[in-house]
Amino acid sequence: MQRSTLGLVNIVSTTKRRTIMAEFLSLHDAVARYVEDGATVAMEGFTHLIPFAAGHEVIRQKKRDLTLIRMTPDLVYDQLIGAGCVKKLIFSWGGNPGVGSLHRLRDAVEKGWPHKIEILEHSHAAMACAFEAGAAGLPLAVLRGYVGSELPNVNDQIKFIECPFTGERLAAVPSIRPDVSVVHAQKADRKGNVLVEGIIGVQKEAVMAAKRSIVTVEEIVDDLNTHPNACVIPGWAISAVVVAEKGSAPSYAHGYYDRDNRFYKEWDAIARDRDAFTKWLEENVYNAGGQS
Amino acid sequence: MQRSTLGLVNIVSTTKRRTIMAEFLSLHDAVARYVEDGATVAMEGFTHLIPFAAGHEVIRQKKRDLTLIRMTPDLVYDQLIGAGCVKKLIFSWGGNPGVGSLHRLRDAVEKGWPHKIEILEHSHAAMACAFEAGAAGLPLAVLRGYVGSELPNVNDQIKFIECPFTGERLAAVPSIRPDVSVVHAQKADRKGNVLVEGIIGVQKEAVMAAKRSIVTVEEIVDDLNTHPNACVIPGWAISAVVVAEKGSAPSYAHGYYDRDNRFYKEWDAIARDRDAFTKWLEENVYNAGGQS
Amino acid sequence: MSLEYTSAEMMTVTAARALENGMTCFVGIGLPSEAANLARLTHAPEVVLIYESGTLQTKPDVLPLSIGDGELCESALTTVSVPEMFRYWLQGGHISVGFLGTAQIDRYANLNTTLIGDYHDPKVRLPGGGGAPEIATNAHEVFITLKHSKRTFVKDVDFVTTLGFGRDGKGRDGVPNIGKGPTRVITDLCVMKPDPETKELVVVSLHPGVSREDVIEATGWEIRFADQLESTPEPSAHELEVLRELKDRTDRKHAGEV
Amino acid sequence: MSLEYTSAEMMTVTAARALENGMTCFVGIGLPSEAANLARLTHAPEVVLIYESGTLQTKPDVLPLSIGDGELCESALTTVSVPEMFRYWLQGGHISVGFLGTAQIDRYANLNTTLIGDYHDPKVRLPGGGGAPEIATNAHEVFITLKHSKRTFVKDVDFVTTLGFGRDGKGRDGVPNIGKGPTRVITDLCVMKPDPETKELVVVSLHPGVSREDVIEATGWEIRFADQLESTPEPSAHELEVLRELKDRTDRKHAGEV
Repeated sequence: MQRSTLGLVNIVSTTKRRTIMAEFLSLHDAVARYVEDGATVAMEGFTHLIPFAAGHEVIRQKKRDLTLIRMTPDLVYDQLIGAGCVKKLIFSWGGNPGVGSLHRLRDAVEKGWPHKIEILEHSHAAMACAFEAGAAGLPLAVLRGYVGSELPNVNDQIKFIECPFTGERLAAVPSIRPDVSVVHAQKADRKGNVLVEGIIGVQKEAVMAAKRSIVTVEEIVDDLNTHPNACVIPGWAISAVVVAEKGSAPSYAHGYYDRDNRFYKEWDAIARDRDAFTKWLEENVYNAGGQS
Repeated sequence: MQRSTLGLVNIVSTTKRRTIMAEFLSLHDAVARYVEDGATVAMEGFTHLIPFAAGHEVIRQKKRDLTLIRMTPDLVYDQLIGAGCVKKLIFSWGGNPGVGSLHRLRDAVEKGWPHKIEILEHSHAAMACAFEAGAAGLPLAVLRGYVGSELPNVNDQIKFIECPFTGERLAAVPSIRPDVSVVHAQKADRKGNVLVEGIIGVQKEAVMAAKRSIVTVEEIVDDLNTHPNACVIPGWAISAVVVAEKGSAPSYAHGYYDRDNRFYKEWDAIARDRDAFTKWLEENVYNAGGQS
Repeated sequence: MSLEYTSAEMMTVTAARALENGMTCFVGIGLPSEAANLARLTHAPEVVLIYESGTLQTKPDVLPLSIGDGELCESALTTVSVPEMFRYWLQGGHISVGFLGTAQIDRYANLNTTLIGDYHDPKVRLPGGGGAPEIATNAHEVFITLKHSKRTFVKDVDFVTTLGFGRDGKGRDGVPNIGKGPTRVITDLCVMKPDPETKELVVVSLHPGVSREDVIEATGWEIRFADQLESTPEPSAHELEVLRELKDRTDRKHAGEV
Repeated sequence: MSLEYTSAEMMTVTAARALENGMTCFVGIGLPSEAANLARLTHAPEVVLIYESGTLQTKPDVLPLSIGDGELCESALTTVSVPEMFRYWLQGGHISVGFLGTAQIDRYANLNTTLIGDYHDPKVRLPGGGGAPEIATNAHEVFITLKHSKRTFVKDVDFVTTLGFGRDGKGRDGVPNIGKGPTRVITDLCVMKPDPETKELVVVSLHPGVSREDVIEATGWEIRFADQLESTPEPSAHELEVLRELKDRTDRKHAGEV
């Protein structure tokens, strides 16, 4: 009778296995424990709170064959792709925001450097709904989407269903359920409860949709000291909480530091050239201790 | 070319019709303008912020043949039903919370007093999803629900669909799209932007799912003075904002006044008896000016 | 030393003991709420209580009268919308125990909170399903607590509002992504668990001073008893003290005295 | 008095003028964002700007580099999650105008931001769809702004990322719950609108100093001109001043000087 018949996404607190609070781990240990070669990983943060420190740790630990999910791959996935960690990318907008291309992504897709990667692309609306459906434990998301777009021709995960009440044709996509999600947030309390504030993106959905989750934070505080309806993720819904100060730079943390727009512009030149990129990676990631 | 082909739920700001901000109206005028006989009306607020003042105004204006939607009918719908305003009730839990029955609802269903009403009942999960889907402009909500329940036998609006990705059988219900939604909130600023705080229920969803909406508030302030991710409904997504001080009593307004649990208990005796109820209604609603 | 306590107190204390630190419990109003808060105030301070009003990890000082009293929000870690509560937290698989009361329960632990009699011509119209239908299927397991009587414990419920194990005990067989269902029923007379094979409720423990005959007389079907029938441990003085103080505080608050 | 201005400034000012007080505008990053904020800082202070990052009714002091710069959140009425933004606000029907840029556009105003060449062996891989596919169908109407060239204005886009009127101009016919689609395209040379019948883009207004030949040479299909071809009004001194100050503030901020 103790055998669980439960196949739900999130394996939390059953009578056999309980989590009172998230475990506090070092960045090294959290990535070593939860990001396995071949895993499906979502590192989220919509422009804001992008988990760069964790991404760099994944590069340092030379994780391979990852399927990376992210609405906006941004620089962090450009770096992971260029470093050779990635087998497949699931995304909806792959540019350097306001600047131009992600040259490492393009080099991988167009020229196969450092190796060819598979891509599966969606629209933002579909990915946002797919994260939402993953958090809600559903196998699919339904949206009024992809009307007239040719994306369904190149993404066989996009299907269409008929509403049983109105007959309307609606798009359906599989929900997103990563093996592990990694997000950055402002702060956690001593039980691992996490506050995300400002542009909250799909952070909460990413954590709740995943089997395991790592949340890096700027600091640990005694009291989150927040308002009743803040975006707080309870510690018992998180696998590991990691302190990573400036953990989202050159992205930003609302209330802590600004987006380094200058670096985003400089990245264009760095990433355009394989050698310049390799040198940057060497200096700023491989040889950059635990944090970067 | 100006003919809109758009059939979406919320008719806001098209090039032909624009709303810069909600209109400030008296309670009388808002109800008179937007709650028509025969309309489908959702008055929401999950235990907290129940729009009693607006409900009483609907009774005073002797609106008839309303289809009322509400997850928890609570005392406000008991009163509307007893007052003869209601043709049909769509709900998911019809009790006096922590006390017992809603006697006016029971009297209408069991004995047809003051007249027989139709009921259509759901579970909370289905109604919450149906409000959410209504806010999202979708015709249906999909949930893992009603498994093994006999509610689908008595509610023909509950259907089942097959997930095109996993084959799982999931429940589907039509989204909720009221003609008008009425909610109460703490405060509005001078542009009609509204702050809802505390137990936020399905308030925002109710407003966004409806064709028209009335929001009653405790007060108008210069500045909502709130945090980045508060539950704020922009004035341009609301039809009318109405000042109704103590507008949710005997329910409550977080930060303003507490739930009158004693009255909820007293209601049991009042509502049990048709004469006691009629007398209460006379004294506390019909003869109670604009506010009550 | 023998303690004096009522059968209602015995029920609440026994129900409270079913909860443990680290469980996330989706709490029904009334008896489940009383038991869950007693657990939190005694042996399980780290039990996570969640109410369908959106209040996550709440620690009320007095028992809420409704599922959405202000006390629940004020003492919660955070409060989310009701759609989020049902979608992300319950359906998302984050609830280890759904703790429910009911008006009627049958031998397969199906619950009826809809009505007595015929649906289209009810003898007694009950409040309806509320959160229960999906709590019972989406929580990893379900505890049920209610007073024992022939009126409440019936062979077949008039209406299956909420699935226990179905009208034949096989209602969960082969259903994907469904919780274990009711794993214990706690009454003022005894504790019952479903038979591992047939899923029929079986008495596994009698409360002190309660006889088999008492249970048989209060149950609307031929109730079975476990071979190893146990005696439920008595409430401790501490549990009774905490429970009585909690109820006193609650009564004073709801009478408007505080 | 004749003002000096660039063709890029002419484009931005003309695009800005398309917005009016009381519109809710879902703003794309880059040129649309520049135009939308110019509108807000000049003739349309009450235009409601919404970015897909979740920032509702935002009033940034400098132009964001990304769609989610901190400035957008700090000056917003409120900030919601990205799923809420796409579900409640866009799909829920609250957006009057979607304001988009693009890499390629064709004669039926279909947009390509996916790639040049063949999908499985791209010559140039572009960023992808982002919010555009659903903005274009769920907003009540769509404005598009981009620089005019034979490379960007092509007869048929390599890939329809985002629906204009489809490859035959009939892509919206009979589709329920869909917006009007692109109602104007603003370039550095002219303003185009879809023909009411065929939906093919037609030049309705030439910017000062631009000839029909300039437009013909910069367009990858046999572009048509309206019978009543208008001349786009020049930017005012005030508009140019506000735009230049906005861009200066922005450049200084993004260079890290502020």
